[in-house]
Amino acid sequence: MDGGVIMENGKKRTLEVRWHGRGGQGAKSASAILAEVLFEEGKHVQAFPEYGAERQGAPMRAYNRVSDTPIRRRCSVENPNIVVIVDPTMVVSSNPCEGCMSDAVYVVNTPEDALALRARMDLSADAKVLVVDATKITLEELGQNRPNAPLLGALSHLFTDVSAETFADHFTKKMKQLPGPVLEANRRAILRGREEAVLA
Amino acid sequence: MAGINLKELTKKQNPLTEGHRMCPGCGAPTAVRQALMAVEDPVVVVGATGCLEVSTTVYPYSAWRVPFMHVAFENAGAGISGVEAAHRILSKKGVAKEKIKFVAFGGDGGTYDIGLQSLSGALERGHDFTYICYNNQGYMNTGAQRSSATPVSANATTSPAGSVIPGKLQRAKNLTEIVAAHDIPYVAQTTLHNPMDLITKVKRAVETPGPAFVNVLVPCPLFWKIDSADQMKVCKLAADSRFWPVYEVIDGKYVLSYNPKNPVPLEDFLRSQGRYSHLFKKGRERMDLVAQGQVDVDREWERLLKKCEG
Amino acid sequence: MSKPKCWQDVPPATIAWGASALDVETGLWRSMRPVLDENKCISCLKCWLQCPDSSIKTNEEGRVCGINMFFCKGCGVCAQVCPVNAISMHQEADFTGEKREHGEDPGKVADHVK
Amino acid sequence: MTSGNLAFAEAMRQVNPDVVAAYPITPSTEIPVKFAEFVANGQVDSEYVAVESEHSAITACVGASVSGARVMTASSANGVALMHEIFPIAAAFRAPIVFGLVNRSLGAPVNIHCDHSDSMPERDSGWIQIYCEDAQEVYDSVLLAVRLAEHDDVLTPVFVCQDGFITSHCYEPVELLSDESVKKFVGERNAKYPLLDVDNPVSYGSFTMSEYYFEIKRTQIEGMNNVPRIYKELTKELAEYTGREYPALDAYRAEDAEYLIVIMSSATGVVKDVVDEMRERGVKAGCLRVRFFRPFPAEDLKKLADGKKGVAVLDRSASIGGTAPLAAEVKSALYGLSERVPLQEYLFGLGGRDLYPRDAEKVFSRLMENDYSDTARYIGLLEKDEENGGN
Repeated sequence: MDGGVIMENGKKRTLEVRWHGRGGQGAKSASAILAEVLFEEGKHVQAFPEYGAERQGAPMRAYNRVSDTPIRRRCSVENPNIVVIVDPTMVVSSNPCEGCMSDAVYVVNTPEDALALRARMDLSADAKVLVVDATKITLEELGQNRPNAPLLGALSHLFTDVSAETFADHFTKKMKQLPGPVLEANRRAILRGREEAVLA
Repeated sequence: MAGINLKELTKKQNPLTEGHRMCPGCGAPTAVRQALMAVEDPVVVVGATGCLEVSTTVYPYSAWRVPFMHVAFENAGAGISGVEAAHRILSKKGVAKEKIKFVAFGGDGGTYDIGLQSLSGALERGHDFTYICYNNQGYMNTGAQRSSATPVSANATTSPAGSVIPGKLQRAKNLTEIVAAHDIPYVAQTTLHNPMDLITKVKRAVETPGPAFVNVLVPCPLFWKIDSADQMKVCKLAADSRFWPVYEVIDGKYVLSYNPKNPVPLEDFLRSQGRYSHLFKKGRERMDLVAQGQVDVDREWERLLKKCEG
Repeated sequence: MSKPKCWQDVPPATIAWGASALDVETGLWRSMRPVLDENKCISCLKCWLQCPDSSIKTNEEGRVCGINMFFCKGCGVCAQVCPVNAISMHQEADFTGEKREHGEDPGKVADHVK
Repeated sequence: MTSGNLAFAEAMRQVNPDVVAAYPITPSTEIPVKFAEFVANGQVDSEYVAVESEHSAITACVGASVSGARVMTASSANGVALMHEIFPIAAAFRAPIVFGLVNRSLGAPVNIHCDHSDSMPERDSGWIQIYCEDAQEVYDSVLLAVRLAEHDDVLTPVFVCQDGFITSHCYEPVELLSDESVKKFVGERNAKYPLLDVDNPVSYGSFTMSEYYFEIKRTQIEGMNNVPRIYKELTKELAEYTGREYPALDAYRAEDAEYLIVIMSSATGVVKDVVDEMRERGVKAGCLRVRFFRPFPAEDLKKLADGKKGVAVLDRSASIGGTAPLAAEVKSALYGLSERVPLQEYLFGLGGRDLYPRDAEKVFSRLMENDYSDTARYIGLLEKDEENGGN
């Protein structure tokens, strides 16, 4: 994907992200990793899931707030600017558009064609869809369905004031205890996520 | 035991409905369904706080077709005592039906640890109820913290397998024997290796007047780190390796329900679950702990056989 | 069963109506799906006995006649205990187009709380 | 002639509850002990469950109560504290349990005598709290509590509190009703969603996300809000049998008084005596005894305290680090008065120490001398006489 700026409104305002995933799929840790990455570039960040009776496979949600100014509010996110759908089977059932800003960007892990997906989700005119087949990428790079790394790569398009390298190097810097090849695979998965993301 | 006609059983509505929030492949709902399958009289269920209770009563929904009450974590025994006492007088007064069976469900945390005192009180007072412990060997609802039912060397989040301490150091408490020491009419221990075994044991427990106790080993796929489909396979290994002896104590008389013809080494059971994977890590194997585990299993088995002859 | 909309229509005490969870579509949890091959099935009921979610359907004569997709969580226990391999597991994604009856989404938090 | 404990037990015998689950603790032990005799001699039909701890006592009571049974029990001090976890659950289940709370100081140190440090921490549990002055009032209050707790608009468990030893063990004349009158007055319990109704199954004790917890609590608050109205009707109805009526706020010569002492339970007697003596000396003294601590009769108290020259509040329990419970309620009740009424807080009687007439006289005289201190004063405390007015 060309490096075009998607989010003009990324400036000087709190950006709110909502993740949709299933218990055990890593959406909660993905929101934490996103926060860590952005924190490295001086952003004020928050990452928190929706706590309740978490269960393996049960639909759940996690949230981020990202801002250039200190964040004080602690309530749940009601009108996200960015929605991330970790599990392709949840695109409809998770009711992703609920409360979203009209110009929200939906980052979706799915093999589906971006335009077809956009039609199926019947989004408002200035909403955007950023599609990446994260599952395929991680199966190829890591041998397991761990969609977080490619999704981070795709998300790097939305935080234009944070360099792609900061995203890509995150695992290598933060997860030193992991064996070299795994770190390398993660790095490739992030970069492929950034590369193969399709905007519609 | 009257023969159980499976076809007939499919007609009976189970006290536990669909729509509960247990994890896929969890052993607890399977245990509850099988336990109550062959109970003819109406049932009232009391639950201790735990996975089963939380997952079946997410307000405003309830996955119980029968009356259900949960009070707190440490008092399933006391709670059901109150219900059973109320029934004794209210049925005399004609306000409640004559024949109602009372069944309490608690996890190992709620039964071996925090709920032990109220269970012991209820047993000693001789209330007419059945207590079923769905034992997944850890506080799984809060994330696999260790309980006194967690087996030795198992990895649990409060007895983690570290480079210095290899998981839980203590052997699990033998609650079934502690309950048997209360000299109550019926005590049993089983798992999900053979549905008919559990179904008939609980039917007998419920139909035995006075207190009865059934300790059911149930796998937790998430924290035993097994595939959600492996529920019965792991239980069979538990029974066949004699890690979890399957037996009954009927009016004090010990009866072995299952004597595996060719028992499986404990190692096979341990290797089947990720919670023991630290014992088999390349280069840092702890076969000494595996061997000690086998010694424990064999010793407990001999002890049980003696009791069965006695 | 409709969710109470205000405190005035909350039933007294903390009571919930028996069996009200039958409205909850736990089938939304699946990422794998069991498929029953009726010709292979000998209706031994092993799957019915072991299913944690009571999702194996049986007919009047007590024979297995399908799997309830509204509730099935796709754990795969039925497939494993079946003695004749009449049940096979498939990716749920392969069935996305399928029409299905909808119930309350267990993951969805009521709007007044959001 | 009988004592507070035995009056409570006698009322229990006449009410003939379906289930009593209890555990012994001084000074309330006589209640379950006396009741066990009734059970053994077949004087009651109750199922008696002698449990292995107070925690199990209140839990068994909750189990029996939500099953549809009429349930009573009793305890004190650390026994009550051990039950703390279950009180809000009983209230949320709307289980109309009537609980004989025989006040005794909470450890440590261990002390078996009376103060209100065991019942006060339970004031936010959602239970109704009635504090009795003497054994007669205990007896009447049990009968009232059974009807109040089970009333459909209330459905809230009730603490009937009496002062340990001072009331529970003191022999004094108590007028008892006949068994028939009691049976007629209390009638039978008609439970709404009993657990034992297997044909209409319900689940108690759900897990509630933040979607409904707030609403369920609001329904409980509504039950408590209905208490004053329902209680007025019941105390009138009981008065037809006994000739005694017990308002939520016992105003003794308070309407025209200039100086008031606000107090609870058995120590009130001394204050009433001193009020009479001072009236003879031409001083307009009065006494307000708070009988209902939950729900607190703030409106009635505000009206009665309006325009007074001075008010003293005598708390028999401390809230270390904050304002004592009764004083906190009285001060907030008076907050709405257009004219500020000067008020002096006192702590007295912790650990069973008696209130004597000389203590009450000194309180009144300091009110009359307009001698107030911003901080609470202690009555009967052994204290070096510091310059800031000490005692």
